[in-house]
Amino acid sequence: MDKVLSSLDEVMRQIKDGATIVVGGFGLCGIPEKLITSLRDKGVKDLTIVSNNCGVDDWGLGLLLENKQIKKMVASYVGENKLFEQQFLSGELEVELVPQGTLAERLRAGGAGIPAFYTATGVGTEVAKGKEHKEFDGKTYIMEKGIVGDFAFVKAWKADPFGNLVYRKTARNFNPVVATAGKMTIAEVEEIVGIGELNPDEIHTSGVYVQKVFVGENYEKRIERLTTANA
Amino acid sequence: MDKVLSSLDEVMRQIKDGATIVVGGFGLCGIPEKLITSLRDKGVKDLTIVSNNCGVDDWGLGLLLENKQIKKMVASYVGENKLFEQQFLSGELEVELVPQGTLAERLRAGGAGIPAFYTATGVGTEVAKGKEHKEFDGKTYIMEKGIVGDFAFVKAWKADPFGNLVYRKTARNFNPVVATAGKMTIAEVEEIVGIGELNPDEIHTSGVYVQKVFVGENYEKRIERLTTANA
Amino acid sequence: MTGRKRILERAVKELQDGMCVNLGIGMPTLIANMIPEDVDVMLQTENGLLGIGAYPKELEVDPDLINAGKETVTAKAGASYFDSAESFSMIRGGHIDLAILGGMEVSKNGDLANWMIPGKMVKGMGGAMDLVQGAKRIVVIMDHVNKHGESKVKNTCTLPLTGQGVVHCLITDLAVFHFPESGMELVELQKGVTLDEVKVKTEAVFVVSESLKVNK
Amino acid sequence: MTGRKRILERAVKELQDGMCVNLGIGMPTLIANMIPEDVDVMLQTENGLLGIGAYPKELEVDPDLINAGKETVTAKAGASYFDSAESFSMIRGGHIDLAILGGMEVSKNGDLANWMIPGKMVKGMGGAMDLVQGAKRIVVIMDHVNKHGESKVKNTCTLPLTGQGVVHCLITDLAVFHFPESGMELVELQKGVTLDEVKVKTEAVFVVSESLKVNK
Repeated sequence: MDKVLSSLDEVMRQIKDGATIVVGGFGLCGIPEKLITSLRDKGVKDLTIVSNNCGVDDWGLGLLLENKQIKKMVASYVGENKLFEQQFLSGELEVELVPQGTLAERLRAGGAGIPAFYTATGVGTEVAKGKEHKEFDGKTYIMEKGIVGDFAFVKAWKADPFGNLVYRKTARNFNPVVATAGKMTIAEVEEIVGIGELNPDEIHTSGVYVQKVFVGENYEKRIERLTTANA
Repeated sequence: MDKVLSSLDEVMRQIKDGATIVVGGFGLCGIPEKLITSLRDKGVKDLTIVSNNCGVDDWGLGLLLENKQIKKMVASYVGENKLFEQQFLSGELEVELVPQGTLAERLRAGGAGIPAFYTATGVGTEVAKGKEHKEFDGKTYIMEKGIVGDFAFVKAWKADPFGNLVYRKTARNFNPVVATAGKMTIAEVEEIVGIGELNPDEIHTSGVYVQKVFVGENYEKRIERLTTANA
Repeated sequence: MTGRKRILERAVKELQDGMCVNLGIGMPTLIANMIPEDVDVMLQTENGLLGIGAYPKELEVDPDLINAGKETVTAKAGASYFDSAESFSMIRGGHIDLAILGGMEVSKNGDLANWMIPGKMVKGMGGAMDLVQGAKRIVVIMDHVNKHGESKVKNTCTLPLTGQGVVHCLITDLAVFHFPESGMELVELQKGVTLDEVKVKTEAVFVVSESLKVNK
Repeated sequence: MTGRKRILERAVKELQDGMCVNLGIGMPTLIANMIPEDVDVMLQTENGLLGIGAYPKELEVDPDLINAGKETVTAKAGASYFDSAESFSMIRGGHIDLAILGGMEVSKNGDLANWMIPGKMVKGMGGAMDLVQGAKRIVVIMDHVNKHGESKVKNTCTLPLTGQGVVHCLITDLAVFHFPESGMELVELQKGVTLDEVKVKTEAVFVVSESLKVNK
């Protein structure tokens, strides 16, 4: 079972206008750089993108905004992005803001075959409007639904040919849940190792969730806020 | 933050008659041997035990049955245990059978602050009786509730003093979810390493979930079905 | 050839190269040893391993490495370990391509009963109810009739159900059935079995596929 | 001492040895650098790290290692990384002892508004709504009045809420309040602040604790 792609052309051809794509990363950390730029080059429109953030103006998912490919964005925080504001205010861009923990859990639920769950997050706020409320042990919760994307874009550190994935530090973030929540999951990685070279106890995402693997080169890994200790 | 215990006496003193204890392990693999035998010696009664299985007649949770300490057992499979059958048929033992995946998810939900979720597992079967049914996208699901124990008994391979845990092979099984689902979680391990010696990318259970750590010696690790390849 | 062997030899053909497969406890577990070398599959066991290998040699035996039937096993290259919640996320979430399970009764609308017999001690359903709802394709293997000669392929199951309308394919020692929405369909006769024999030994109403395959 | 410094110095006293703590983005993040050496806490950041260390030296900077404010950080001994679902399992499941968050408004019944101002571009709530519902103790730090001199401690929040009845402790440049079921209670006056000043600058109705502490 060799899932390694030599180029992204094949998977990009399968993505059509109007697709829903769930995308890993937190800020610019652990984002699938190559998949995003490839999708920008491909130019499909009217996408629904589910990701914690929407990149910055000239990098990450911001590239898709710049190219006006996104119809709807589902995210928890979009404050780093001026293009986002412009397109939202002009009505070009539809936005669904979801609390970060609820977003992570909705993706996990989607991947785990759980159509809905209850959480206290958002009770009594605008987030709860129109949602089913239910009491458990005298406390009120709201129902939130699982999310499954047509495609899932994942960035990992290492993979083997079966698609077992290992992440590095906080670049893990949403990637493991995103990997489970795509009908077709494509993982881009910095390094591919031979089958059996990853310790089975240390694999973060089992290859069962991954349909295709792509090895990217020259990762930019831009830093949003460089903070260092006083020398 | 040093959570390492020199003996189990202190935690055993906190466990009272009628407590609910969630216990890791699958069959006899990855069971908290020392905590179970210590609880047997302590002798508290009327326990509710939540664990995938109930040991065998003379080992694992079977020791608590033998000592008539269990009032109610929540499990997915109890077929390895004759004492279980006797106590169940005589009405001494109350039993709640839960599908294995639902049991794992109920423990995860309990640990994750999710009071309830929906699953298709059990729809149209005895498991669904008396449970709320709901349709999502034309398919029927039932509502299942999270489980939290007063205590959680976990077996891991290695720990550091903060309670970060690493499991080995399929001895992981229910232990990570059980670790999250106890008001007080006690992990017994085969080896303790210094703080910082576990690779933070390879920790399976964060110490945030673990209140106490105990290092056991001379693990029996009994095998239920020794199967070997033809020589 | 025994009926069991016929069932297993037919069942192994359900495994296709590249699949992730869960084999139930008991008879289905035996399929693992029959997979052709050119069919590369990853076997999942719900206690937390994808990539079951062969049974261990004596020196390889590891009490920390078992399958769902509590047998000692090994892990093959490319295997991964995970916890029980993750394991059933794979199953419930539709990431397992195929599950092959034993059966006590199957009904014409694809109901499966395989976990309890009223009056006998209840052992528990283990992961069976999750598997039948989650795996992409459910194949049930069982004898066509019980030891009293009564059909286990029923119009309605008499035993408590494991799942309703969940079976995609039933393989018995006599025949193979599919369960399209239009109703239960006989698609294959096992070697040496006649349509009449299947009709006589099947309680369930079924249609005969236009492309009925007669194995020889 | 500036108001901000007073707030931070009081807030750091909320951290007790052995706690796991989430510090919100902005002013709360500054608390990390003020923790006394004899108070051993593990700082959690919701993007997937428990055990934040100091900011990195230039050569240690790692783009794969950031906090929720997207700042480059380090990890200390005993740290662990995890995914976002696991991170919020910790938070939602009540495993984080304390969260210290910034506020725009706090009401007398412990409502918190800190995520949006109508008419301004909505940036999103990030993890704030999860934190206020999940962490065992919620401490809010903010200026007592806004730049127009208006009280941010309200009878009812005018801004959209982050959570209802979620605040356990409010620390401002003037005072500290608790929120028992009996109603909002003034428990401390910051150094040099009089009860009269607090009364004048607080819109919310509150009771004065019998054991009111006057910091000097």
